[in-house]
Amino acid sequence: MTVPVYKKKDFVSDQVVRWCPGCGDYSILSQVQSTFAGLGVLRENFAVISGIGCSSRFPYYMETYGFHTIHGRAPAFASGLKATRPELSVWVISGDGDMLSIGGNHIIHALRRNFDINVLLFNNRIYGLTKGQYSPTSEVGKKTKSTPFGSIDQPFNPIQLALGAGGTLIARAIDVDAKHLQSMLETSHAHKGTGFIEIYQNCNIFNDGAFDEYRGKGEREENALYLEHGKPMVWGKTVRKGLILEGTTFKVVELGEAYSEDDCCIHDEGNYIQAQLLSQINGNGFPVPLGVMYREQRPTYETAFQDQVTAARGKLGNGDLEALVKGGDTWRVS
Amino acid sequence: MTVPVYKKKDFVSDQVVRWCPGCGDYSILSQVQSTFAGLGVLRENFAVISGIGCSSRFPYYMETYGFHTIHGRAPAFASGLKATRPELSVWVISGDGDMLSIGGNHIIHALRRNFDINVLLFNNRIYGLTKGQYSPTSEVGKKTKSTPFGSIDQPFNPIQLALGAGGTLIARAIDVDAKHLQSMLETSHAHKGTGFIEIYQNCNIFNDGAFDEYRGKGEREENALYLEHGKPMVWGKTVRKGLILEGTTFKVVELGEAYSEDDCCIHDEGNYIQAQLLSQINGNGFPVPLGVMYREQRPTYETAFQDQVTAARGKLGNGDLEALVKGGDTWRVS
Amino acid sequence: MSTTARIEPGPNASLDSVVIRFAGDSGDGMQLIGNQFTRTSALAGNDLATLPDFPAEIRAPAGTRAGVSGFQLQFANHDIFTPGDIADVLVAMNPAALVANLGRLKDGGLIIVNNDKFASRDLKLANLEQSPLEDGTVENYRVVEVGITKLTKDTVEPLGLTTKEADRCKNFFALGMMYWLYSRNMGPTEDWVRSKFKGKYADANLAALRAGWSYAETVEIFAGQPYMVPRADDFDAGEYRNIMGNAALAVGLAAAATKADRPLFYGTYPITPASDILHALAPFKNYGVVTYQAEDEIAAVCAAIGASWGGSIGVTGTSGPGIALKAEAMGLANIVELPLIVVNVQRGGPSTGLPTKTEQSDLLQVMYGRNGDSPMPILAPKTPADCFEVAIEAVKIAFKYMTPVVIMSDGYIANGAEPWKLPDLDTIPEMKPTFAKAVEGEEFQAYSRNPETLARPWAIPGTPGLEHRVGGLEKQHLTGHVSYDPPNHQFMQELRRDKVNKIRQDIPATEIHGDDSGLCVLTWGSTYGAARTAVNGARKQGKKVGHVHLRWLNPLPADLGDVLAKYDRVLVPELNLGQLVKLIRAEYLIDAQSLSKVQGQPFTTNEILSRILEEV
Amino acid sequence: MSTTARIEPGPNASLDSVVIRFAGDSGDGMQLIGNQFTRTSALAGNDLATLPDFPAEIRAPAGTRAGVSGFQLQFANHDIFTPGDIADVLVAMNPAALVANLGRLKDGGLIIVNNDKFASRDLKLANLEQSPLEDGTVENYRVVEVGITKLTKDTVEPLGLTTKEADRCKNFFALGMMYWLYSRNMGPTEDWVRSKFKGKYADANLAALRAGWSYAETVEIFAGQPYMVPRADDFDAGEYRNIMGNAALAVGLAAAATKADRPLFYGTYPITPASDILHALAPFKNYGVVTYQAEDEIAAVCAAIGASWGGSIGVTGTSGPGIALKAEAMGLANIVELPLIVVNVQRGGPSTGLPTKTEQSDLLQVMYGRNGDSPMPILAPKTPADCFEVAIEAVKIAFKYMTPVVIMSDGYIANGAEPWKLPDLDTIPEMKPTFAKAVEGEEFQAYSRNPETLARPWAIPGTPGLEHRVGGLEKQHLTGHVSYDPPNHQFMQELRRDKVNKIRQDIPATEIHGDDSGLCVLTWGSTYGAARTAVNGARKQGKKVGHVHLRWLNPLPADLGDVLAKYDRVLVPELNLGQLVKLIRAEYLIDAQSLSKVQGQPFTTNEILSRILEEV
Ligand SMILES: Cc1ncc(C[n+]2csc(CCOP(=O)(O)OP(=O)(O)O)c2C)c(N)n1
Ligand SMILES: Cc1ncc(C[n+]2csc(CCOP(=O)(O)OP(=O)(O)O)c2C)c(N)n1
Ligand code: SF4
Ligand code: SF4
Ligand SMILES: [Mg+2]
Ligand SMILES: [Mg+2]
Repeated sequence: MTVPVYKKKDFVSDQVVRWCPGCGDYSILSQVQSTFAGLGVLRENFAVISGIGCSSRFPYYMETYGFHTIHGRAPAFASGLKATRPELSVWVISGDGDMLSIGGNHIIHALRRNFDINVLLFNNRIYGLTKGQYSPTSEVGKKTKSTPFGSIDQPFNPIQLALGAGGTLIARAIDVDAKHLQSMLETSHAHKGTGFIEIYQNCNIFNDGAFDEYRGKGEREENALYLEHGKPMVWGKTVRKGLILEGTTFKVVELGEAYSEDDCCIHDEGNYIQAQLLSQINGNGFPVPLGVMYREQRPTYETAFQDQVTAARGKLGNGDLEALVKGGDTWRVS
Repeated sequence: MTVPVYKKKDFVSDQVVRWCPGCGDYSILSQVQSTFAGLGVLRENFAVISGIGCSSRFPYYMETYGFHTIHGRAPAFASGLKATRPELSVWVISGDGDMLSIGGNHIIHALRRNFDINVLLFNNRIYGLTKGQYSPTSEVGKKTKSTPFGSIDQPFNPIQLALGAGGTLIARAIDVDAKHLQSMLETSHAHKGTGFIEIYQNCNIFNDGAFDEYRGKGEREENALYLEHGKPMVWGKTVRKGLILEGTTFKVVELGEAYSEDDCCIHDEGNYIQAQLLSQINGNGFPVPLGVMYREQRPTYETAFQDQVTAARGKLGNGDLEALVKGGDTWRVS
Repeated sequence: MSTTARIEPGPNASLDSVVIRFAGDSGDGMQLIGNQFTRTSALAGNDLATLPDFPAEIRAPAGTRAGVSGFQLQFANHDIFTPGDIADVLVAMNPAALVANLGRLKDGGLIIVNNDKFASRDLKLANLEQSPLEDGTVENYRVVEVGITKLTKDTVEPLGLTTKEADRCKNFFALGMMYWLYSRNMGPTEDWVRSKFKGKYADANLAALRAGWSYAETVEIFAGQPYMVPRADDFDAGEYRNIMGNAALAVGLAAAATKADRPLFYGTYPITPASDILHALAPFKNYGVVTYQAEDEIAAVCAAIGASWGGSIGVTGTSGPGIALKAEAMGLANIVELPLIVVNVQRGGPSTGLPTKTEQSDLLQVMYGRNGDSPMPILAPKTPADCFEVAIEAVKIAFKYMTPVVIMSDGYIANGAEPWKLPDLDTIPEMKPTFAKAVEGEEFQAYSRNPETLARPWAIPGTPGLEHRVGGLEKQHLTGHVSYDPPNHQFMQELRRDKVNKIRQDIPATEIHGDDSGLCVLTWGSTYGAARTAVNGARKQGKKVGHVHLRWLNPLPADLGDVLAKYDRVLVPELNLGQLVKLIRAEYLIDAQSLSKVQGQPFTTNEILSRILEEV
Repeated sequence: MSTTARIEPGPNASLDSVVIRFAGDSGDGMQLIGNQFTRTSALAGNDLATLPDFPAEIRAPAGTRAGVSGFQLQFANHDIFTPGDIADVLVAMNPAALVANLGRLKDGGLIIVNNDKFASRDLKLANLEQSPLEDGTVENYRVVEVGITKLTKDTVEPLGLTTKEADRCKNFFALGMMYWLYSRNMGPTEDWVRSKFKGKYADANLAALRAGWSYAETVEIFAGQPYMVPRADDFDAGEYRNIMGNAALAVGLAAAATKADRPLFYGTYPITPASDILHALAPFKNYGVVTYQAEDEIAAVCAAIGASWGGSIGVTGTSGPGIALKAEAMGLANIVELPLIVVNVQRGGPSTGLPTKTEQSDLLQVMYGRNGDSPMPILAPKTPADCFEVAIEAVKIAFKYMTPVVIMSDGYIANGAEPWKLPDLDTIPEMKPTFAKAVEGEEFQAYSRNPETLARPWAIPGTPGLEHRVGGLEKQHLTGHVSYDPPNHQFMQELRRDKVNKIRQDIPATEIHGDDSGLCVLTWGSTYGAARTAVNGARKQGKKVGHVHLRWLNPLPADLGDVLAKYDRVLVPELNLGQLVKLIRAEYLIDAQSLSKVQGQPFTTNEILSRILEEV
């Protein structure tokens, strides 16, 4: 079957988009629509599954098959679908509350099982839809409607959690960095296994400016470390900087006199420990790492799942109804 | 209040223990009873909370306050209790199914919040109570009642998951190594924060021998690396071996000619990356690390929780009922 | 179409009651001015009732019908029970708001409309071909067109606001006009603006408010004198405040904590329309109230049970989907017999349903939605202010009977407001719980019983000598040890059922409003107001109708069977497909009929009245 | 006390039916020999019914009463419906098993007891001061004491087994004695032993089995000839197998998958007594059946719905506490209108309750346990074999009406066994579902309706041109777009209710067994057998009694009201505190009475019979 040449608009549904003006979700939607057009997948073979939250309205705006499920459970629906329909391109859309608060268990299990699905975590560090309570990624001390004296919970580090759960492709992107986000979406699609992308998303109503240090183009150029496999970890426009490894800790150095790119750590997507190190840094003189933190090849769940069916059919033939009903011993009454 | 001198039997309840003869749970029970006697805590101040599973019958056998709750939710009950009764010594007892399958979300949230509670994960890599299905810690390929053709899910590594969730004290012990287990229990009790102890526990009915490589005394002496803070990572009775760090990977070396203890990695409980490295090894020429993998000091949840109450009372005085009821504007009708 | 509406009757005409509906875009601040008008009217001594009505999206696309946010209030010089079936005045900030709300305005009603928002772009957003101001749509109404956007801009821009910021003040302009029209005192709102906004933003909002007032007065847009709705004189003497349902519930819980002298632990997970209880309780820490935002609803209820086990008042609050998640743990609370308050602020279902709309469709869920027979005491507030007393009663019963108790509120009650006569604090029952203590030489029995209430002792960790174990497996009578004994299970099942039924002794005799023969209108929860008004209406027409309202749904009052037997017929209006009516039919074998409405909206008085008139 | 029991009547006496109860320690293998005796009796052409009865612990302390595991079976030469109220023969492997089961043995019944296990240590474990063999406890029974432990040991030790291993063979010795006593063919068990055990273990078990037989024959312990229970001659002609409920359900689901030619996805989480469905389905992969052990019950049902959305037959199975967890997702399945089968193998509640015991106490939970009005079709098998047909019927209805369907089994059915006449495969309905296809020039409407069934189309991902979105928010009629429109919500709520009621057209006319006047005994689920036997018994005594059994609980059959109206009285025996009886009373306003039993045990025939006799 040849895949038609799609345009972005082929993935725009007829539903009016209902996010607040200025919400970071718009840009993500736009990047997903653009990316889908170029993946070489038949439009009818996309399934976009979400939980509940502002971000989870996403499927309505995609001209694909879409399922707006219940709060926190999107990965579970996706698991059942992908296990039985491995040929579909399955995308899970979720927020930091949906995926990391109520849905925490389903995502860690999906990650260890390694379904070949794509998980987009819209991390705005707040509950948007329920109007501004703190979330499991909100920083300590955050004052919100539910924490008038400041929150006291240590937030999750989503990358670290995904690494701990055994994820096979773990990446980070920013809502408004269109090109990079698109390339992460493509990378996830290409990966055979669960692609987990944390997307920093600005909620301009309840948590405006959460990512201002590295969200704008100018800030990104100064503070974001774009990871590339095999390339040194360097960043900065006005001042070029790099990361070097001392023992088991990263150190920031200025490039120039004392250090050159060659001294810097080379990004190795397959290095779990390096990924752990990268997951730990963010701010305080350190850059925010964007891109693929970790990648590993492992059999996908649905392949192993369907292989057992194929093997059983190969060995036993297609199930015979009569044999099924008879089971073991029978006797006749006449 | 002075604490009486307790004996182990003071913590033995009048309920008949109902585990299969030979079950590893017996030893753990015995170590917990012995340890409790020596902690200097009033008996009435212990609260032992479990979920559902063979292991979760535990509270019935302890002469303390006990709560046998529902499947997977023990950490949530413990959270509510500890938040409101910080002076109690709270112990959560759970199995690999209870805590990592249905209860995965509650444990990762308890770990990030860092309640000062003690979590004992009885990991027998099987569902005992429901008679032998595979669990989230069962190895790939395991044949059980629910996986007659072998399981296909990558298991969780509980240490790695706990590290990913932000745990502050993460340790491992073995059911039958009484002394070491007791010392881990004491360590957890002493730690201000969540003490998470993975205990390898043999289920001799449904998964006998899962830990045979290092469970028996002899095997332990050969294959277990007992971690001690500030001490080199060495082990082995017949052949002494050590771990050295090359870049970001561990290597096993024989001590003697080429290497001495001084070349070996020094265990640093506060080194998160080293803990990650330790969490990754187990078998294949590597030892099984036992003891404290990681430790970190962070404010406990219940302290911050109660501090806000104290601060509010300090600032606003004890709540006045009349002011409460009046709220803002009122008017009079006469 | 007219730009000047004649106002009848003459100068400073006094009215008995008025229903206003504010409608605009979600971003236009309609809830805010609705609440201000409500507060001001309350302070003026009117009786009132409100109905906020907003979309499920945080902000649906500006200008579209999906984005319309409405706020209706009725204020009156007499006792009223509802926000009114139909509005006298509609304030519409854009075309979508106008057309979406016309159906709720009475024929000939007054429309105040912002005609700066009727450009073709605006019409298109509202899915309109032509301007409804010009195509005859508003023919039957009295329309006052005001260029609110421009007038506001002109007023506030000198203060140095951007156009966008200036635009945000236009709701205060509209409010100013309404304050003039109903002769309201602007003082309370002015104070409020000063406390909420800073610097030029405070100034701008105040300026807009006053400009609206002045505009109404000087331009004589209403071509007449303002109205007056005098203070209600059927209010009992006392001190009053205006209060919304969720706030009243929060205050009630905090009051219970104070009276019980126990910490109150509110474990919850945000969900519309229950989240405001969390927001209201969170600052009450000096009352010993602690709030815990858990990872999900299951953790929230489990943590609350953990807190109860430790001797706190464990409370968990949510809406329908959250109750579904809490079901398993509620069953545990039932069998371990610990006090626990479960608040369900119902919304439209099934599933995610209509999350911001009201419904009463979780009654059978809380009654039966657990594995095994697992009886659960249930009570429901009837109005926003009633939430206060219900909260206190629930805590009292939970302690007395050592049982979980469910409070059934709903979106209409939660977000609605009414004047609340402050309670005499001395009448709030003392309810310090008694914790078990070890008795020398006696073995502690965790499942021994108080013969009057069948309550078991509350023995909290930390108490020397009472070490014991509880859990979800069946318990042996008295000892509380695990028991698989068949007759013991039957005994305990019946005991748990009987314990809940014992609560009957705390339920006062059923009150009959109106006639005690003919037709009985039987209601529960928020349906109270519309039903009461409808019954009064029917009785004014000489019909034999009585109104019986249930506060307790489980157990049902002991005398209810006898009360219902007095009537020829029983009608049960509910915002569901017929739930209480099923319980009544099964219990009393009477042919009670359902009046069912499931539209996400409360009953109008007329809907109930017309059905009554059909029946009698 | 006697060591030789006289057996009356004479040689090879033919009996109509016998009830045997095997009882021993959990580790003694009683379930195993119970199942072997069942299988052998089935192959011998008896009708039979079984009742396994085991503790919640994997292995409670050996020798204690808590550790006693029992297995009761009735086998007969005629149609029977229950495992018997009371045993003719008790095989007791230790003192705890003896005393715990005496109450279930008829006066004068035969006891075969392993007297090697009556040392004072054994007595103490059973909480006994004296040996019940010596203190008069067994006076009224015929007791055969056999040193089973020692005899087995002597038999098998030459084969090189350790004492512990030898001890494990003693159940086969006991089985051998029983085979002799009832003249059973040992062949099937011998074959089975050879297939399950290897080498010396197979030899040892075979040796023990034969030794038991020989011992019974040669030592003449029974002092007489063995009995015979001839084959049942009221069986219809055909091929039979012995089957347990969970197995029959699994076979039914796999058969449905085959007939529907769709993959069947069983998403589940282990829980007693439902886990065996998973174990039975897991090997059926060549039938297109896939099983998925999820992280919890919520994930299990969600995954099943995901699979259904993709065009598979999504099935999820659990027991009561798991249903509580699935409630929210079941509500979603209701509003997205996808086929889904939810199996509830009920156990004793509330909460963890009595996990290994049977109960029927989740009917109202599945009926009402979700937020919002969310009607759910429910049907229940009446016997183990009936699970097969119920499974197929559920899938058929789920497809036809595009709806979730709940199957209500219970522990008694799940673990009970009976002979099953294999169905004519051609009579299993074809049920290939029709997936929607794009129609040129027509816009696809995901919520359009089949006027006969009100089903919406099943449009699966991967179908070109049908891209659309579903979800839990209220849907607009026809388009399926999100809609907050009030009348649309009412319309959709009524439509979903009506759709479930439409299933009535697939429910055959209600059958009346026995009289159609007098007393009606109305049952559902596993209560069928005891009720049928009791009604037959009462009718033999000349009483006017009829039996009506419901397969569908929601909707109730269209003619049920008329059927019940024929009777003076209606009695509803249920293993709960009265649940169906509530639905019946509410629906038909008849004074149906509850016969309630909540003891974790099925009804005995006599319990129902004596109540019938009280009533008529
Ligand atoms: C069972 C259940 N609990 C709670 C809710 C209420 N709820 C809806 S979305 C949400 C969290 C939204 O936060 P997030 O996932 O971060 O998404 P965002 O709106 O920020 O995109 C909550 C608590 C619900 N719909 N269902
Ligand atoms: C809600 C719910 N689901 C399922 C069960 C059944 N169940 C009881 S224990 C258990 C798992 C036991 O495994 P684990 O936690 O590893 O404990 P173990 O028995 O091995 O000690 C399961 C699935 C239950 N009791 N409740
Ligand atoms: S509330 Fe925040 S996250 Fe939600 S739509 Fe508005 S800006 Fe976006
Ligand atoms: S089944 Fe396994 S874990 Fe459970 S009590 Fe027996 S040996 Fe222990
Ligand atoms: Mg968010
Ligand atoms: Mg386990």
